[in-house]
Amino acid sequence: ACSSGGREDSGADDSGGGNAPGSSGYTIAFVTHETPGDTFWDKVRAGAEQAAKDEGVTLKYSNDPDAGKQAGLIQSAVDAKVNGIATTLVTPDALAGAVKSASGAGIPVVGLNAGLDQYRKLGALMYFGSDESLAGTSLGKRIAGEGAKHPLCVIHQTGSVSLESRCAGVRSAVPGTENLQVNGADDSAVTTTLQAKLAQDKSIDYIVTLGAPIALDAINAKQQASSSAKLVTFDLNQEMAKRIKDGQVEFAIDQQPYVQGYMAVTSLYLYLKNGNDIGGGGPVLTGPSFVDSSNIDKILPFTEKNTR
Amino acid sequence: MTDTLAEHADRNLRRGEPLVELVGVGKNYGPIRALHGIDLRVGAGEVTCVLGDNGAGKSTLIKIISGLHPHTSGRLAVDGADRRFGSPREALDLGIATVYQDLAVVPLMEVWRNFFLGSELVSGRFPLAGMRIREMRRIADQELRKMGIVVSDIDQPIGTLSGGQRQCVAIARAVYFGARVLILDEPTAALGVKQSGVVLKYIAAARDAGLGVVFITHNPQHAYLVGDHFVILKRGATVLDAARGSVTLTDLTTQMAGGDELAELSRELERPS
Amino acid sequence: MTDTLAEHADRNLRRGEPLVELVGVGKNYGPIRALHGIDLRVGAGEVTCVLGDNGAGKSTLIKIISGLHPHTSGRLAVDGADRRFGSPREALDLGIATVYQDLAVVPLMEVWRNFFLGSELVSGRFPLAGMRIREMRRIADQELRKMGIVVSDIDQPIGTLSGGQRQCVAIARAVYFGARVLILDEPTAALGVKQSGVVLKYIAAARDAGLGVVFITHNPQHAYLVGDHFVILKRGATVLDAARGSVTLTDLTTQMAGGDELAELSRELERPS
Amino acid sequence: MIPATGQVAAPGLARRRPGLRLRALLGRPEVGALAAAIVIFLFFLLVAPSFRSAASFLTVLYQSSTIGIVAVGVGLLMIGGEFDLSAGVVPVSAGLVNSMFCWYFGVNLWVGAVLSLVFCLLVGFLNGWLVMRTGIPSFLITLGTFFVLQGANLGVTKLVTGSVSSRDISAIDGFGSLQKVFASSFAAGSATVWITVLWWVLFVGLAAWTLQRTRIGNWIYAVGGSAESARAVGVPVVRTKIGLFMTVSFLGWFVGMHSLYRFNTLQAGNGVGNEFLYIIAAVVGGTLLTGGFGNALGAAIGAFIFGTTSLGIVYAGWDPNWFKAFLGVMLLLAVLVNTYVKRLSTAVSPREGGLT
Amino acid sequence: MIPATGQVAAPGLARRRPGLRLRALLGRPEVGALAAAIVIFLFFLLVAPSFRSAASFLTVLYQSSTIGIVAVGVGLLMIGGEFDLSAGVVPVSAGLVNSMFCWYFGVNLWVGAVLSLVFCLLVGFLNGWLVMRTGIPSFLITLGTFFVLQGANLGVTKLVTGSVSSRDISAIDGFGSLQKVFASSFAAGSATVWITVLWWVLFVGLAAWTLQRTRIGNWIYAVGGSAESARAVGVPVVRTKIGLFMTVSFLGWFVGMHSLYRFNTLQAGNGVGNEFLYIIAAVVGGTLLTGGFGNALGAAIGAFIFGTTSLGIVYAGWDPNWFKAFLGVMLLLAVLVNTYVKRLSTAVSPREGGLT
Ligand SMILES: Nc1ncnc2c1ncn2[C@@H]1O[C@H](COP(=O)(O)OP(=O)(O)OP(=O)(O)O)[C@@H](O)[C@H]1O
Ligand SMILES: Nc1ncnc2c1ncn2[C@@H]1O[C@H](COP(=O)(O)OP(=O)(O)OP(=O)(O)O)[C@@H](O)[C@H]1O
Ligand SMILES: [Mg+2]
Ligand SMILES: [Mg+2]
Repeated sequence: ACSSGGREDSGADDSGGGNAPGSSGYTIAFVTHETPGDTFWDKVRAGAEQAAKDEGVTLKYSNDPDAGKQAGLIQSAVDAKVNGIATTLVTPDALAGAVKSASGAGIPVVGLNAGLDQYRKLGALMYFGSDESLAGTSLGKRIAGEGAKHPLCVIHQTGSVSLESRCAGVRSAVPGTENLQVNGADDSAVTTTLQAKLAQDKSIDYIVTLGAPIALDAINAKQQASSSAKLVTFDLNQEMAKRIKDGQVEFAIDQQPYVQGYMAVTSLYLYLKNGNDIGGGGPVLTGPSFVDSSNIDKILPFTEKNTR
Repeated sequence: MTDTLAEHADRNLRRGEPLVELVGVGKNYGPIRALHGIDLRVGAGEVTCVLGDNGAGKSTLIKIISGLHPHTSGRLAVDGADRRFGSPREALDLGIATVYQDLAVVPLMEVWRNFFLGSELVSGRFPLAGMRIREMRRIADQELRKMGIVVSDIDQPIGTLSGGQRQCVAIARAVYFGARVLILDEPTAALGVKQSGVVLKYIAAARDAGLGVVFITHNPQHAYLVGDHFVILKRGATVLDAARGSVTLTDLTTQMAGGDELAELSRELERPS
Repeated sequence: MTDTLAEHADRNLRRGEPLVELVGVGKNYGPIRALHGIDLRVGAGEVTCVLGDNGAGKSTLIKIISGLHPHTSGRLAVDGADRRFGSPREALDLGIATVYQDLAVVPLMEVWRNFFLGSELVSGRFPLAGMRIREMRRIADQELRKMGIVVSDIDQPIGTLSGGQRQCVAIARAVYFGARVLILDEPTAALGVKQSGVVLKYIAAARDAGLGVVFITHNPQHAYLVGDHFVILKRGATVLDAARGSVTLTDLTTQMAGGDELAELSRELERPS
Repeated sequence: MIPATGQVAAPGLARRRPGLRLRALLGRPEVGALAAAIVIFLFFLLVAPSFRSAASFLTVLYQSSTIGIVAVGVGLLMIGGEFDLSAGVVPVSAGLVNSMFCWYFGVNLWVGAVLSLVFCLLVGFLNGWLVMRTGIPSFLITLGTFFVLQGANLGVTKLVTGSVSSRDISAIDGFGSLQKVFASSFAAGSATVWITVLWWVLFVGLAAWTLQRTRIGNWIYAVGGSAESARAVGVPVVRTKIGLFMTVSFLGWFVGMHSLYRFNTLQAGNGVGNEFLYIIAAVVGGTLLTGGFGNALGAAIGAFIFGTTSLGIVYAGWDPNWFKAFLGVMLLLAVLVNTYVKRLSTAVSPREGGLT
Repeated sequence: MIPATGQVAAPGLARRRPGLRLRALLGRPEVGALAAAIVIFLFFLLVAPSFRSAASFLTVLYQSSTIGIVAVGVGLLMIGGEFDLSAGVVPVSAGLVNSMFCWYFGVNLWVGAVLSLVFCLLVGFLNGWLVMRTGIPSFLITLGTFFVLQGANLGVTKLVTGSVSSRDISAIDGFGSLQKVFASSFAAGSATVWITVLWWVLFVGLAAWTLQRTRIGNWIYAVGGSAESARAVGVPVVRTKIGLFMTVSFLGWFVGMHSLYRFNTLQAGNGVGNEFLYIIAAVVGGTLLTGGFGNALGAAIGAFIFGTTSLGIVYAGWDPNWFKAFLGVMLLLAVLVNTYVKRLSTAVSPREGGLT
């Protein structure tokens, strides 16, 4: 390399190891409500793929943010006669029919990421994840403890159930919470909208972003508006971890998406192979865990590998 | 098709009775004054020829009578009752059919659909009643043949016909649906000698069947062959309004061209043959 | 504008020299055979008139010469060299200018922009060089005035002009840009007597300036006034190809109408005046 | 009277030549689309083993029907020369009106369904009326409606239920019967047939009949091909166009009812972007964007192509990161096949024809 | 020669009447849009106290410029009678190509920027070439490109960086100078002026000049107004249209460079939906969807209206749940004002004119 700052050759593929793909003979469908290109889901998927590799499972990942279409994806997995289905349950009522048809066809279903309260009712066997409103509440409690009066919760996707419940969680702990809609597909739009909001309401003391890329835009906006509001966020990525390290972001709340993906696949594998039930009949919580200056040094290297 | 005319003509028409009357009619397109103070009377069994230079306002005049544009001043009476058409449908429903200068055809639609557009034959009164397609295709083909036009496929989009063929479709349509008044805006412009002759015969036949005809043309000979009444427009105003008895073809030509141009032209361009 | 013609004409034209030659040219539109086996010769200083019924293929023929549609069989030579035009630009670049039957104007654009479209006057060679707008407006206005057309605003969209006014713009444009060959498809169809006369004079002037002219018309009188050579088409094939010397106006009319229709018509429609 | 000279004409020329009938068939706008659909379908049969089952086929049909029902309306509207961008959110609004009204006031769901129908027809009427009244392009008017409905969906839902999705209504009276009508399914062998597929077939048939065989169809082509000419010959342009807008919102209402009674709850933010899919389906099926040309069956086939492609990629198990890229290539492929087949059959495309 | 009789004509009639000059001014397509922009702007000045500062105004300008730069190109293209749906993701592709190429191979960012430019121009060329070559509507062709690019953005990024966003490139050579060109800002009193605003002004000026004063502008109007007529009089239709597509992707590249050098990293999934905003801006600014009519300044004002509205609602502090509803109402308002002002000035709208 004749210029600095680029890729560093890391040599070995660090996700190595594992069995030959499909050596276990199991095919698992993994269905999420990801909006394509989201760093959070990228990690869920990375975890799932690593597990599939480790256990020799063939993984079929698919996603659609529209509840009806997600149900369709589950249905097509049933049509394809997969051995197990892992799915997010962010809109349990809408997915109930599809999940039931899977159970009816004798295909085990595992829930992840969202649907803590309803997964049993739908007939899913196990659950790995945090709970959006629980995560929101814990974040809210923490900033309330730090004296937050008027946080701004930034929703980057209109009408998203999971984002709305995060904000609702924050509000349940800090009643002064205000929501803001931004166009998450456009960084400059996010930045200017935040900038405008900060100019409009000087009393905002905390900015709560719901995704790591949005937090990076929020840093820009804060600078532009010379606001002294503190910035906290959901989810992690590499860039954001660095911002925690240099103190521009107070903390991030992490529900360990990699673990959600990894465990969902692994639990299905174990259930199919060995009849195991992980969690002992209850949900397995992967978060919320806080990432702040106290533990960032430990976590930073993992974010670079896209596993946290 | 001349028989078509006789068949479709309103039976209550009586020769000489005024069908359409315009008094002091004017029309502005925004800032542009296209017509002002026009008086015109279309009588049953009479052919009123409207002549005039390009841009004189002839098309504007007939657009008012056919309901395409409302007039901005003056009054328009049909069968003695004052009217102000909101749409061409209202005029059509009074039996006033028009051949527009730009033909008003829908290029992508089949010939027969264009022929019957707006006046389709249906097999029932409910909205989704089927059209009598076979009959419509037959009639369209037949009426076109009467004009000497044989399209190779009555199902081809009208946009693929030649200019004259399209003109013929528009004329045939108006003749077929015009029951009381027939308005023709330069119908023979794109036509060959033979087709022009057919159109002139239609006009005569319409007159004989008792219809009122408004005939716009640039050809004084054509006008004089069939006209009962001549109106010459110039820059939006009437400059001549005369009955057949009071003008000769030469008068007409002179008035229109502002001097007997064509004769002079023949002389000017004269060359050995 | 006759002076325009003399000014713009190519100085190397010599009377009688063949400019455009068609040998056995044919054209199919998909399944429809519009033309076949057409021979035509356009000589410098000569007017070739193409006549024929509606749908005979006249427009198709001139579209081939002007480069709008390529021919599907036969050969086309310009100045002796075989050509197969890929676009009208190529024909224009050889000094062949055309008035299309549907005029080829862009309705929403200003009159002067339409006049100069494709041949704009620019003040430099780089792509973003400004146009000499004032000059273009002046010339467009002037050339239209020469035809007796005074548009109230040379900046108004051409779509708001009357049919005849639009026709005049298209003719004025072709005359202005035609340096060697002028092709006119029914140029007088929408025109009044006065304007028709002007156009015929242009044709004569173009001939006298040494241009080759192809003149399509339905009016045998008009054709005979200026033509040196007459070609009659019928259903896509040539049925008559004669020099001025060998036909009379009556022959021509007879041939075109399939019988001297107009005279007969006059008799048929005859009425007291 | 005078025997018209013109009557003497070469006999038989207007008779259709033997080749013409086949050509006419091939020239129909939907034939190219059909060929494209078959090519795409065979392709996925080849590459995706799990695609080769009746169950998969029916899932594809179901998916296509949910797009296709509205797409047929949008296709008609586009043939009539107008756009409707609000078509994506109307189904959600329809469902929300029904669901929240009944949940809030605790009345029978049938009441809400009728109310919601009236609401949707009103939206369609308003779209059409504003377009015709103001002369503003429908693209802008319905863009406005789209935004207003999208905002209202969210705002009202939050106001009424406190969250961004409607409440579960499966316990309210009338649910069972409404579900039967809008969202039932029955088994056909190992596969499930959803009733929307049947409704879809019905609506397509109705639309095809209307377009080809009724005067209203004639008017639709005419107002799209040249509204001024249509008006000049007496076609009721305003009524026709308003009717088309109302048809689209009626079909939107229908799909909204299906979603509601299939999923019990609705997310207020959904539906955005679907308006686009409807337009895509119609255009892939051969509808001209500028109006005046197209076909109900074509729009249906367009929806089927879209459904097949988007699920086919899933069945084939291709990397979802590349999903859109595959989708794009498949769409282009479909359009190319469509165009190629049409070229084979006619020389004059509507793009070339018309002028000169 | 023969003195043409026609020369004798009422003198002075072609002179413009006194009222005409004002009317002509009012009749320009951008005047209505300008009036609408002023109304909307004043409205927010009135209702939103925090809107009344230079800083806010400049924020609005910045936001408008990021939409407006591409919108001007899209406006030109639409005047030329075509659509480009890939315009939304091209900026992201541009940034990703630059960023990932340089990061992966560790070369100077200028190299990547040039490479990315070439890439974008190629995309534009391909769009145009395919549209002209196949005769398929640009809506479909660019829809294909849109999907393909969207998928490739995600797929390639994942492949290269292992995640769905590009890596931080701020340490690579050339970053500083590129940032100066594409993403610098300077203080003007208490406010920040972003360089994109200046670029925007430049591009709008250039586009306006081209449209009004050059032969290329003439050709653009002509190919959009009637491609067949334009071809018949010798306008190079194919070259003109391909050039327009390339202009759009050039401007897309430019905005992509801005995002990259302002934000260092790019999300591979971004940009989707922006193609729509560009079209909205152009249409709100008075561009005719069917081509042949419109104006560069209009498109810029359209972008400004959109920027003002979307930020104004935030400055006003209105309920964010209703955001889209407000946006819809404001857009409709803008369009209504626009149409009303145009009506005042001319009787013939392009919708009515033309035929008959
Ligand atoms: N684009 C096209 N597609 C299919 N057929 C066409 C097309 N253009 C013309 N035709 C057919 O070719 C034949 C000749 O048409 P053309 O326009 O050359 O006639 P014309 O002699 O100019 O007639 P007119 O005097 O009426 O203008 C007609 O039968 C017409 O239907
Ligand atoms: N829609 C319109 N908007 C503005 N001006 C118009 C419109 N239609 C016609 N005009 C103007 O009105 C005048 C009369 O036009 P009209 O079409 O009635 O003339 P015409 O007598 O039919 O001419 P021609 O013989 O050439 O057809 C012309 O100056 C024309 O420019
Ligand atoms: Mg006229
Ligand atoms: Mg012709």
